[in-house]
Amino acid sequence: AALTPVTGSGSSYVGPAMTDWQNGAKSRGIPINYSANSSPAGVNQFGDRTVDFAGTEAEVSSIIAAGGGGLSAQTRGYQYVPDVAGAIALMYNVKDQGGKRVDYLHLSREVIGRIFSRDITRWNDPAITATNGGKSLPDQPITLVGRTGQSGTTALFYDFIAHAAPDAYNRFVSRNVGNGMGNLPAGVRPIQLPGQGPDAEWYRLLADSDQIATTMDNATIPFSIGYDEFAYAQRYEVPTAWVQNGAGQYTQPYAENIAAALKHAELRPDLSQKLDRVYTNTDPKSYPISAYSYVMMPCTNGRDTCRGGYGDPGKTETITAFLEHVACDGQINMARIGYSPLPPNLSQEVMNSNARLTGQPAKQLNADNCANPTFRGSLGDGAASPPDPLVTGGIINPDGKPKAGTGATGPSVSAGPSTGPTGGDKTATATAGPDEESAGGGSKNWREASPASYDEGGFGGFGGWAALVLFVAIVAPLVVRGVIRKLRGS
Amino acid sequence: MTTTLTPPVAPAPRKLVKRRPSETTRQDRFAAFGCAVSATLLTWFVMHLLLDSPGWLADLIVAYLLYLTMLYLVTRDRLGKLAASDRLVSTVVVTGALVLLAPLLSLLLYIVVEGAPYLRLGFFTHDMSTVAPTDPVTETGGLHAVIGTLEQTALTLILVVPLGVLTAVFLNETRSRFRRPVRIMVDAMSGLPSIVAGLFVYAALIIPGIQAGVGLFSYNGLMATLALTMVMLPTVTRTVDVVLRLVPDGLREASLALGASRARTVWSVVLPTARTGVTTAVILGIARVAGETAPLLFTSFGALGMNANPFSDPQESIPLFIYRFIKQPLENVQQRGYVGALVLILLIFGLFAIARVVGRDRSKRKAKKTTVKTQENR
Amino acid sequence: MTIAPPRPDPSPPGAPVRRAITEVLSRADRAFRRVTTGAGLTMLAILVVIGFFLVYRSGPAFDTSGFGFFTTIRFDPASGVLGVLGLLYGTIVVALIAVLIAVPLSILAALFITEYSSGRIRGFLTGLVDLLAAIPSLLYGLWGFAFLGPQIVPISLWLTENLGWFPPFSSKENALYIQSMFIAGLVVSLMVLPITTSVIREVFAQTPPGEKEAALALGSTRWGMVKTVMLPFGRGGIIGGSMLGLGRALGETIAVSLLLPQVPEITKHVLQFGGATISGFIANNAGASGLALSGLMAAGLVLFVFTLATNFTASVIISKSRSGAGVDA
Amino acid sequence: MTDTEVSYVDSPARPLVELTGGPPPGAAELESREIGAWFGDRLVLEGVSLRMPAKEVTALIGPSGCGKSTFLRILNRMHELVPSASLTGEVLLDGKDIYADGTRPQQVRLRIGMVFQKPNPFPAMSIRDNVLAGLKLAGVKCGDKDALVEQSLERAGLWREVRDRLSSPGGALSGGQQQRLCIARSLAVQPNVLLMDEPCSALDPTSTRRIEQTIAEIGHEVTIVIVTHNMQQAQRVSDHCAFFLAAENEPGRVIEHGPTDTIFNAPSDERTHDYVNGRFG
Amino acid sequence: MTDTEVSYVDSPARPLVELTGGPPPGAAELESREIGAWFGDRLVLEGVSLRMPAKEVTALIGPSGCGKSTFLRILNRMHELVPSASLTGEVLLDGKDIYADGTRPQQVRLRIGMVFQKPNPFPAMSIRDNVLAGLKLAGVKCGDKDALVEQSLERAGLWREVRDRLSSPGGALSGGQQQRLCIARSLAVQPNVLLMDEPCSALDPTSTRRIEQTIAEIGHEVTIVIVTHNMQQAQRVSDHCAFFLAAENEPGRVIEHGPTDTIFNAPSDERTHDYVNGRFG
Ligand SMILES: Nc1ncnc2c1ncn2[C@@H]1O[C@H](COP(=O)(O)OP(=O)(O)OP(=O)(O)O)[C@@H](O)[C@H]1O
Ligand SMILES: Nc1ncnc2c1ncn2[C@@H]1O[C@H](COP(=O)(O)OP(=O)(O)OP(=O)(O)O)[C@@H](O)[C@H]1O
Ligand SMILES: [Mg+2]
Ligand SMILES: [Mg+2]
Repeated sequence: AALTPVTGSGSSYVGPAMTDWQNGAKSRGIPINYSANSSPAGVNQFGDRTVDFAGTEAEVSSIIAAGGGGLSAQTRGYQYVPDVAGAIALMYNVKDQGGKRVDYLHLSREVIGRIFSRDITRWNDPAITATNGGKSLPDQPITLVGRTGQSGTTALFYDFIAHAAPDAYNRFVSRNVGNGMGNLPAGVRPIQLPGQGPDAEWYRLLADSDQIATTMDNATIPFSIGYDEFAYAQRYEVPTAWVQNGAGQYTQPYAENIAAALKHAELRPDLSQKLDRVYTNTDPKSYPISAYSYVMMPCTNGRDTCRGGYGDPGKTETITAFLEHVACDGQINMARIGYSPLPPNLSQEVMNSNARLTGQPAKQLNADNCANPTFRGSLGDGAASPPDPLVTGGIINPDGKPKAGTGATGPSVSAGPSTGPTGGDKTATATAGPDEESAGGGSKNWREASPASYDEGGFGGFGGWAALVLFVAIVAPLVVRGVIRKLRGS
Repeated sequence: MTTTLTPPVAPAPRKLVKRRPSETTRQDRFAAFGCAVSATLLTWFVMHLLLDSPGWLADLIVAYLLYLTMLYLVTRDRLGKLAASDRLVSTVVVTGALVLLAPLLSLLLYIVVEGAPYLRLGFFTHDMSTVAPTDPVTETGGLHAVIGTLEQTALTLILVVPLGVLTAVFLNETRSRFRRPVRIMVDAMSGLPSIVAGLFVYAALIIPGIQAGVGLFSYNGLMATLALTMVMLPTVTRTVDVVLRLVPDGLREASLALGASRARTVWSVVLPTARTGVTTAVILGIARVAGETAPLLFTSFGALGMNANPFSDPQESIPLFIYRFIKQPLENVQQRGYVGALVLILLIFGLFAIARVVGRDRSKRKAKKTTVKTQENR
Repeated sequence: MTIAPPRPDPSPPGAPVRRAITEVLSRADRAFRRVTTGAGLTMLAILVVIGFFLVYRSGPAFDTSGFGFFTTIRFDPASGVLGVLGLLYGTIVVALIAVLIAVPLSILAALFITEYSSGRIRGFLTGLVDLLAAIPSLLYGLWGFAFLGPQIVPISLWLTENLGWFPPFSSKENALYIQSMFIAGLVVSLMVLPITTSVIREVFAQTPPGEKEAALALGSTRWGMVKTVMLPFGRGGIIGGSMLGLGRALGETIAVSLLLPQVPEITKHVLQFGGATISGFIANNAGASGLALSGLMAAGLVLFVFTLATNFTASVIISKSRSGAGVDA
Repeated sequence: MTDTEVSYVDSPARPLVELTGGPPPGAAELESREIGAWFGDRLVLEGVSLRMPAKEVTALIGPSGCGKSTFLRILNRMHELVPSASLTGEVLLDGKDIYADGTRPQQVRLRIGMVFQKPNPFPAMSIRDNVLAGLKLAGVKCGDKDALVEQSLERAGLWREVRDRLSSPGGALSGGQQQRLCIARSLAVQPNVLLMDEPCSALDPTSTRRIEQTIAEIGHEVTIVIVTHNMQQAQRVSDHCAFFLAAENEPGRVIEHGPTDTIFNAPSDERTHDYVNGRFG
Repeated sequence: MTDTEVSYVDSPARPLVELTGGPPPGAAELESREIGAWFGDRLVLEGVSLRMPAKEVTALIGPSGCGKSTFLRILNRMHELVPSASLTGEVLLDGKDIYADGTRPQQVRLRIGMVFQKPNPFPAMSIRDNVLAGLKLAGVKCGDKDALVEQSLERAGLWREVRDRLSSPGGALSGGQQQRLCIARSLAVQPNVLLMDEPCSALDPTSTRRIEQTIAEIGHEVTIVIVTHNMQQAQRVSDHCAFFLAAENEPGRVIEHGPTDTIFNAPSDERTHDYVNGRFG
């Protein structure tokens, strides 16, 4: 049967993943269109019924609290469907006493919570010194960097903050009720940061994730720390903080760490995520600030918020097929492009969501009918984390406890064998290779199955010459024409 | 008083030597060169040896100011105050023109450097629907975006050209009492922010359209066209208006004096005469519209795959293509955006080249006319 | 062939009566008039529809805030506070900075094109100015953020340190100099340059050659001629061109949305981080719905009216100036 | 009036090519009665009554700004194209008022052709199309267009020079040729009267002489009214002459009119005498 | 040469107001040697050698387009303002080539004033400022500006008419007054030579006569070169006359020159005879 094209819009965070999924879907004849602008926009458009599904990290309640709409989505009815896991990294730009850019920052969850609630406001705060091998940073105020306007990333990050340092967070929120964050009911997280007031003085808001990463990369904001999707940190090789997890270990948000953390993710009845136990996960590998991104789509039964599916059965067919692709084959590449694949239980939840839309029994996924690498205990390419410089430098123990007697000297930048996440990336790729093999072992890898129409392209391999040829193609006729005219004229 | 006239010089068979007296003498050029050298050295001395220079931009500014001062003083000493201020202003004016050049070149260079190494002819032969984010940049396919841009621009033209030209004719060739309000409205419309035009189409047409299930009023190329029309219409109308004003009244009178009606005069004389100018105006309008991004986000929506039908389903265009990729966290995906930007620039260059060729004949004629005019004025 | 009867002439000699000239229109002429008037009125209609739509959609916002919409700095739908003042302030400041930078440069460029260059260079520059106008705003924004911004920071620093006593340049300790209205204005000025340059150039080109030659024949230098003849003559055009540029700067969208934090506030320090403009703010929050969207529409309406007023003033000034130069876009 | 030495017109006696929808054949007499003209509220012309006999050349002379052009433009209803312009009086074309109610200006202008000071061929058209422009613009039909083009260009004395390049653009000719092209264009619709407003003042001496010869030739077939600043030219080409003068802050008036010889050699008004003898103007 | 009936100049014998930085006092002789001129690649003037004696009036006559204006503009280096223009030959001002290397055109133009066909006062300036414009523009200093204004206006025959409204704008005068204002403006810097390009052709008879009288007066103090189309005017105002002519597609040349009487009454060239008697042009 011909599938009706389906459109979605929303989160820019899942943009690259959506591109990958759309490609995969296309190779199976599933017509999907996704336009990445922002989570709230997606939810609103979904509510206005101008798109068929939304991609979002922010929840409807947060959007309503921010006064930016969301009500229409309630009217239409929705369910959240997790589609991929990711993590928020802390990028920072701090110079130590010697004027060298610090690249080893280690922070505990509580300290992060207090920093972003503006409870800790200076870099030489003892709480920060304590987690960095006892060496204190300069006595400078902390400038925070975040996203302007409404953003799903802000929602995720402040959910973490709310759990990491509840008191400081609550004070922060109540201080800023009238400053643009909105009046937040209990359990509802802000999607927007204060634009004014004393706290806003120290918050630098930038238009998008890319700007945050570039700014941190250029070190234009001195003594600052900001939150951003980890993929941007990798792209610009910006120093990101090591975050202490429930086991006391310091980790960075590589796929394996995200996956480890999200093993403890719980889903509320509406499938929205409850991450309390992720933040406190005691798996030594877990990275606490991990979360899922959702697809928001209608449903016919099984939830309070379900108010009916699509009028067009063709759309139902398309989107269920698409989500099935997302749940399984779609996860193969995720670790490689900066996400972490869904764990099996959530892949199964995707199928359950489909069932809620169609009213049919859910398909049960297993390692044989689903190519999601997590079904085989792997994460795909690019999943492993680099070693901790403070550990390799012998300043703290692998369990996160400071080594006795090293506090006085403190770490030096060159202490670690790798000076940034990239170095580790390479090892990660190397070790992850075999996993990838097993994941794509059968014909499951859709990429392998798709016709390699563009492989050589027929034209490849002459670099910037293409531009030149094009330019000449445009200019040459004009020149020839001019010459001919001149000759004729004289 | 009778011997006032020189005896005629013997007409020797000589070859006439053209002289083209120039305002600047060799001494002037020497002085300028000397000032430039000494300003450079002084800057280096002051900024780098005495002070800690904050950067090349500051150096440049200081050197420039020093050069101006020296040039002024030297010229004043040689030729007096008036000549000195003249020289000063000439220098400033020339720099002003260069300053105009600098950002453009810098911008172009930036985009070419980022985009050119990855541009392949393959860009024009396939779309993005089979290209994964992890694929190399050279695999980028933009056919769907190019087709979308071409179709949307063509549709925009179909809407804008008749309406714009007719309105310009209305403003120029009739004596209606609505001329003034219309002219004000055209002016006002050119101040309509493009994002508002996009929002208008989205909120007034697309939302009700999709809810009512009217296929034509949903995300598609046509809706983008409508938004672009609102952006382009005033620009084209105003430029055509100016071009029509340039048509000499003598031609209109000649036509009327031959017994032509107003309509015939416009159709057979005014518009053909202004044709090249109108074409140039339209092409420049296209160039501007081809790069509009804001109003497209909510109207044509964008797509990864080919959609050659502008009347249904989302359609990509080059600006959307750029916008989609240029901010993403993967390096190769970002570079796809720059490849798109390069193609857009090339497209605009191409349009400009065409506009220049089309407009050249007109400028030649105009040049002739102006010489005739200056002759008369003497 | 009858000779028309001589018409009685009731008026006394010396005060002849004017004849009414009746013009009988042919069918083609009537159709012509209808079609062109139709086109003109369509234009009117489009604008009126947009205007009405904006008014209609912004109704709820005005209901919520009343007149306070114009006096409130904050735009905060979360707490039900809608105000356009902060946005309008940023819009105007950015536009003014843009115009203040663009106009002197435009005058110089226009002077160069009309007076100081010849033949080929003149054509090249004229084309270049048009080309500058066609470069997409998005690219300007990217370039401004990634390339220009960092270059400007040291200059902002320097200005703050040395001209801090001058209010717009004064700054707090630990202030940040990226994403300032100054940088945004600088980038917008590049987008304004083409229009102001072409208007001013056109006016300069219309300076009566007789007056120019008169000045030169008196032994004036070129600058003397420019000062006594061209600048006074072009004054109307310069003012009008600046206003037109202002109109364009007010509406600039994508680039500004990337170059400013888009937080509505009144930042006195133009070199310092902060600021928002109406169109940029709309672009950044375009996904809103409900009251927020209505507030954005209201802000759009304010901008629309504001630009309308600016453009209108510009065309009045240009048409009143001695040059009577055409306004072209 | 001087006679032409060389005839540039090849066959003046040949019957004209037939047109349908054009003006009635033959020359017509033009007469103005008590013409006055305003621009806005400024009266620039007053009480001009003048008869311009058929098949003869009438010259209008006078210093700058005295209203000659205005008068000429009133004669074929071009005056009303100026938004603020108004007028009084009557203009009779073969006895019929061209300003009568219900008269269509197009019809009037088709019968009364006009040639302007500055040659203004249509730059977007070829020479041939320029000649035929009047037909196309006024909706006149012609069976044999080629013959009409040849005949009109011959009458304007331009045929020999351009017959090989009829399809090159009209703007590519020299000034004098352009002016003759404009004359040919006016002649193509076979008007009854031809008005000329300083047709030679933008031209070089040679071209001027050429045009004067053309005028002399066609002056036997159509009524011609010509404005000129050049006394010698007026003497050379015209049969009748009218001298216009406007005192300071007064409207222009006809001071004297009559046969050219009389005006130049035995004027009755002193101002005329002064003017034709170059005392002023 | 006619003599003036009424002297409009109140005190021609009074010594001139002193200037510093202006041209050297007195009239100067101007001489052109083998001047040729091009516009682009088109030669419009060839082999013009002419001596214009100090304190006399030389008239340049000839039909339109023969290069009179071009020649006049070469005499004070205005020619080079046209982008495509070039020239050959020498122009000697009191024996010194004004085109010599290192000579600044501003200096030349300060010594050789110019009055144009269309009056072109600076419309935004007051009458007084218009007169003083030359000083300001050329950087000439003057101790007693009021005296200079009065004297210049007197020499141009305008003082009586405008002395009560020196601060009203220059554009508010009538055409003839504007032209005299332009003459006053040129005279204010006390040039050695004054060039006039058809100064009366845009004026009414009364103003024309006024200006001719002015020329006659100042002709005793500065060297004047005047272009005119009006034979009578040339006869009335000039001491010497040069007749320019350009054959078709040929550059303009001086056909004949000499004292005005000779040129008009006993020309040696037939073409001159034809021209001055109105046979063509
Ligand atoms: N369009 C117009 N609007 C207002 N006044 C005008 C207009 N055209 C002409 N005039 C005025 O009408 C008067 C007569 O002008 P007209 O052009 O008829 O004179 P003319 O005799 O043809 O002069 P010339 O010999 O210079 O061509 C002049 O004073 C002129 O200023
Ligand atoms: N700016 C110019 N560019 C090109 N050709 C020019 C220019 N000015 C004048 N000419 C040409 O040079 C020739 C001489 O012109 P010039 O103006 O000197 O003649 P003139 O004798 O002053 O004529 P008129 O009596 O009409 O003023 C003419 O053929 C003219 O076409
Ligand atoms: Mg006239
Ligand atoms: Mg001349």
